[in-house]
Amino acid sequence: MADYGEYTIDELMCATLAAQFKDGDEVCNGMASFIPVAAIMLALRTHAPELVWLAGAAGVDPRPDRVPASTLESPLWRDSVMYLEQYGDFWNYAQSGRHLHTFCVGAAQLDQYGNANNSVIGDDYHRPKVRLPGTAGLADMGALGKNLLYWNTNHNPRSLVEKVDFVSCPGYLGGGDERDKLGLTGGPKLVVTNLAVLDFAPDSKRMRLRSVHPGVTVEQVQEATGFELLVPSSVEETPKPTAEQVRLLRDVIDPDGMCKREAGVK
Amino acid sequence: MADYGEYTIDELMCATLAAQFKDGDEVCNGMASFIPVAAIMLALRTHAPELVWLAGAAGVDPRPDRVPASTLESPLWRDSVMYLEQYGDFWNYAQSGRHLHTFCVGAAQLDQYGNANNSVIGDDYHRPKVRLPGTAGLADMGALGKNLLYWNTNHNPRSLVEKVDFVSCPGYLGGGDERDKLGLTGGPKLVVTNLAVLDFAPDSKRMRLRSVHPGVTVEQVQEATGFELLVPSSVEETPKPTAEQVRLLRDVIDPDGMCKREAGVK
Amino acid sequence: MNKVMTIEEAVGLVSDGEIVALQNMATQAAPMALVRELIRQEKRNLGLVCLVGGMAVDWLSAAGVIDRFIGAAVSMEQFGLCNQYRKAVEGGRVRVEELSETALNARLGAGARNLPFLPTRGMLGSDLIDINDNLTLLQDPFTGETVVACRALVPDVAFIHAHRADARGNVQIEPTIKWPDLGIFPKASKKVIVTAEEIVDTEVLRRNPDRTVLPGFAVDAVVEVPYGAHPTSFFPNYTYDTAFHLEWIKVARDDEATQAFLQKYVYEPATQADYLAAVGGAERILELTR
Amino acid sequence: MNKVMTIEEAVGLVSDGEIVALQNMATQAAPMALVRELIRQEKRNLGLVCLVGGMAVDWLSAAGVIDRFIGAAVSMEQFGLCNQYRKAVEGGRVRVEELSETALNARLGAGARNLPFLPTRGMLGSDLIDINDNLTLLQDPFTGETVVACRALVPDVAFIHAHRADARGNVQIEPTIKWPDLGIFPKASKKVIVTAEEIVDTEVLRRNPDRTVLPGFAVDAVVEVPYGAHPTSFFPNYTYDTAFHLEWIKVARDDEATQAFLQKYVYEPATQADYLAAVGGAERILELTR
Repeated sequence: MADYGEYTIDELMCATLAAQFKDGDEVCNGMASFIPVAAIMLALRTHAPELVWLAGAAGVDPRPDRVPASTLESPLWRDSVMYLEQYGDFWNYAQSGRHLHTFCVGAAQLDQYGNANNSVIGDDYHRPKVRLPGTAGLADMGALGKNLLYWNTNHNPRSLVEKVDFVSCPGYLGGGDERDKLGLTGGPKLVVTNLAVLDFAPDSKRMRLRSVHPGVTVEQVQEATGFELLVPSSVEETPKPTAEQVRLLRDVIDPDGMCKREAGVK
Repeated sequence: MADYGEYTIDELMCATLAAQFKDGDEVCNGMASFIPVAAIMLALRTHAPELVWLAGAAGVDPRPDRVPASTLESPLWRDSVMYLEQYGDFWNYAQSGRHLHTFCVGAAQLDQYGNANNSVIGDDYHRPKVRLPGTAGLADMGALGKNLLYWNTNHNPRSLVEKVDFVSCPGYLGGGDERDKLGLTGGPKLVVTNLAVLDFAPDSKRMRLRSVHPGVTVEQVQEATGFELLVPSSVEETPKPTAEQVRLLRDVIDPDGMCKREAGVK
Repeated sequence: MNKVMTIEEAVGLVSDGEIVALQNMATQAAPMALVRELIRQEKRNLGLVCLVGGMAVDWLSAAGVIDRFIGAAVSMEQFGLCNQYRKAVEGGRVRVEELSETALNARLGAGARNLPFLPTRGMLGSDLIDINDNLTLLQDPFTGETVVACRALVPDVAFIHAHRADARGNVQIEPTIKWPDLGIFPKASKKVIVTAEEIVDTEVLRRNPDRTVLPGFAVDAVVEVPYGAHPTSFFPNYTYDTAFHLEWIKVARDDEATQAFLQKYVYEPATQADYLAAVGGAERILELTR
Repeated sequence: MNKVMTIEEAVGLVSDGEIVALQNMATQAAPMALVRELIRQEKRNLGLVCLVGGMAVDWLSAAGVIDRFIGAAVSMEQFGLCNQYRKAVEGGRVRVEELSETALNARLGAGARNLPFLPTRGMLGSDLIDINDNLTLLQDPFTGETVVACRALVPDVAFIHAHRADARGNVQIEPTIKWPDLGIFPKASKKVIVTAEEIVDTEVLRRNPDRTVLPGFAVDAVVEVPYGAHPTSFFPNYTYDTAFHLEWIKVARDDEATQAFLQKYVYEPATQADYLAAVGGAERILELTR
């Protein structure tokens, strides 16, 4: 019999993200988002059966039999109850202020104030050292009052940087009340990485260590981070996924190991 | 055998409006528009087989078997090739500047500069003597560069007035270049009534007699009009509908006589 | 979340003074059972939003439910003008904010997307702009051209009638002509109340997800009301009731006859079955569904 | 009016320097036959509009067809980044106007409705506004709130792939997920060129008018191209070609291998049948349609 007490880092990240979804919330996923998709599927099968899932911003309440090879292709929206059209449906609901309050997002660079960069590495926007994929819906989500949950399977000083090269998506800008002054509500709430869970201090809006994953030290997290983290006097340990969560993820939700591949778990 | 050399006024009006549609034009009809609908159906069966009809702004290229009891209800859009949605489809195409250049419209009041009123009779907009149905799409069509063809089955001094009580839809405003100055293109091109066909003088934009219907005199038209018409030195007679047009209208297109009812033909 | 309610509960979500966006056209697809319930519950000082309003506007005017109308037109098409509405406007009891269709779409589109305004080029040159505080001229910041800025409108509640819904509020329509209001009214409104010809299991909807027009998360109440659009049409299920429209047109000229009519068809029938019996029962229904 | 053309004639409607709005997502529903024809006809200095661009953007960059990209993202999702596009941008050969999705929708929505601009609240606080002359901050005339005005964008031509069309240009899609670009790209563009899996008689479309997404009057050219979206997916007909994507990902790292790839799959196959033979013929097609 399989031992579900053992877990892999993708499983811990899925469980941690899943815990952020409240029953009845509306959530959606973007492309190449295997861990968020598995987290949604896990929440639906555990504490949040009434979670509303807009799969790939296109299929409402689908029932894929497992995490598919793409989080923006057909097997994902099997048995949907509705097909959303992006221009007239999805973005209307996303902008309304009445729906879709929480988003799981990834970024090539995230800085100490939660500003995100998916645009360019380098100083010259028009002659970048690296052209990244682009902001997609991120620049909207960051400005439209959403709660952003960042996830990062590779916590290192190049992905968590002191200052992003380019603000594709506003976090707390220079910190303090800079975001408020622009009239922007919402913003980055949590960062879930392969090493730790982080949030933002209420006043300074600087990134703060909230919990370290089992077996990871505060020093290791700080070392893997490109700026000085706020570290509370006592840092908790991130809860491990339960045996039932591991079983569901491994045997039911992601038997093909898409999340493991995404997290670099061999 | 029926005598199709005789015709009724609704048939003449249908034939006159039909002649305005060029093959390949895109046209639509609103509610309670039996004569325009019959004119479209006539044009499709005669000189304009490729006329694109957006029936009731909702059904594309339908094939109703006859003019139905309502020009905004189901039998009208039988066999449509597409259903247009008003918010996302119809008004996008109507506003684009690339489509739908000609509209047949009616108005409770039309004045000497082609301004139209479907809003209120009386001086006080908020306490009117008569509350009319409302501008509907007319205030759009008058501002969006469309060519407007007004039709009026009851040419009299109360429907053709010197100055409308309220401008629901701009024509040439005070005349001359007033419309141009607002940057508005298009505008009223033709007025087809039960007595005559009228247009607008190129410079002054005053309403001008273009042709009188057979058996109607210039004096009769002037008498039935609430302002002084421009009358060219020679006024032509409106062409009669052909026997084939009358046959089509009477036997095929409008066997229930909806247009006759609309025109008050007993 | 189960959103199925009685019609009394659903209309109980509407408070006096609120703005109701009502799906309907001259003779099409109006959620008339909800309209009757508004009258039965004696709602007052409601605002009503319609693209084109028909008999519902007349009834709500006659019953003193509404004190303002926001929309593009009011008419019962081939049956004529709405005389009780006319009288209420002419008497100053109902105030009209008359908008062109693109302007109404712009106000509601802004409301739906949480934007303070949207522009249109419609209505320029008309007298409709000056008399309306929700419209103002604006220069395009790029070209300097003039457009009409239309202030966001967020109705408190939208009333929709549909072919079927599930208990979670997912709403489907049959592949027929698209009701003009469905594209924007429910998206712009804070709450959405839906009557459906039938409530079905969600599995039924999953067979044709392309026919689902409103997702359950954007719907607040679902009520099963067969023939809930009578006397307006609801294709492909039934057509408009010509005799009933003609009867209304006749009585609406007279206030006393109007109140007697409302008594008979609105106040007295306690249920939808009672109402259908009052309008002619099975025989009339069969005529309309032919 | 018969709008059926050969693919050579249809792409001949595009002139150097124009802006092409291309339906596609990371691995979905791209009119790839039209993309290959753009390359074969050696178009130059085209602008390309995508919500999210995939392999097509890579090919058009590698072949030197485009010199600017307007859109929200470029990626082949699980297959990785578009390296030829990256290289072209990093080398200054392709200039990027990066827009958030609501901003792209606003620019195109304004283009579609002949408005000079539309506003969004998206992107506020990002660095994307200052570097873009097509965006500017604007105060709402009613409340004074700040929005981002997005200048109208009217692409010269939209490329769409669909399940079926008739000769008059009426276009249908099967009841499957809605391609993200279909809602606005063709409405915003001056010309619309459609490839369809099959061209059918208009009578076939009339059986399911609810599936028609583009009216013939808004379409300029129709070309029948079975498997015209290969190697991207086109559900429910076929899925994306994983092996082909992996092959491209590998060669795209090397310019010489890239040109050999384009030679083999783009320049050499004279017809769609030749192309399908080159990518693996009936055997490969059967795999993708399982």
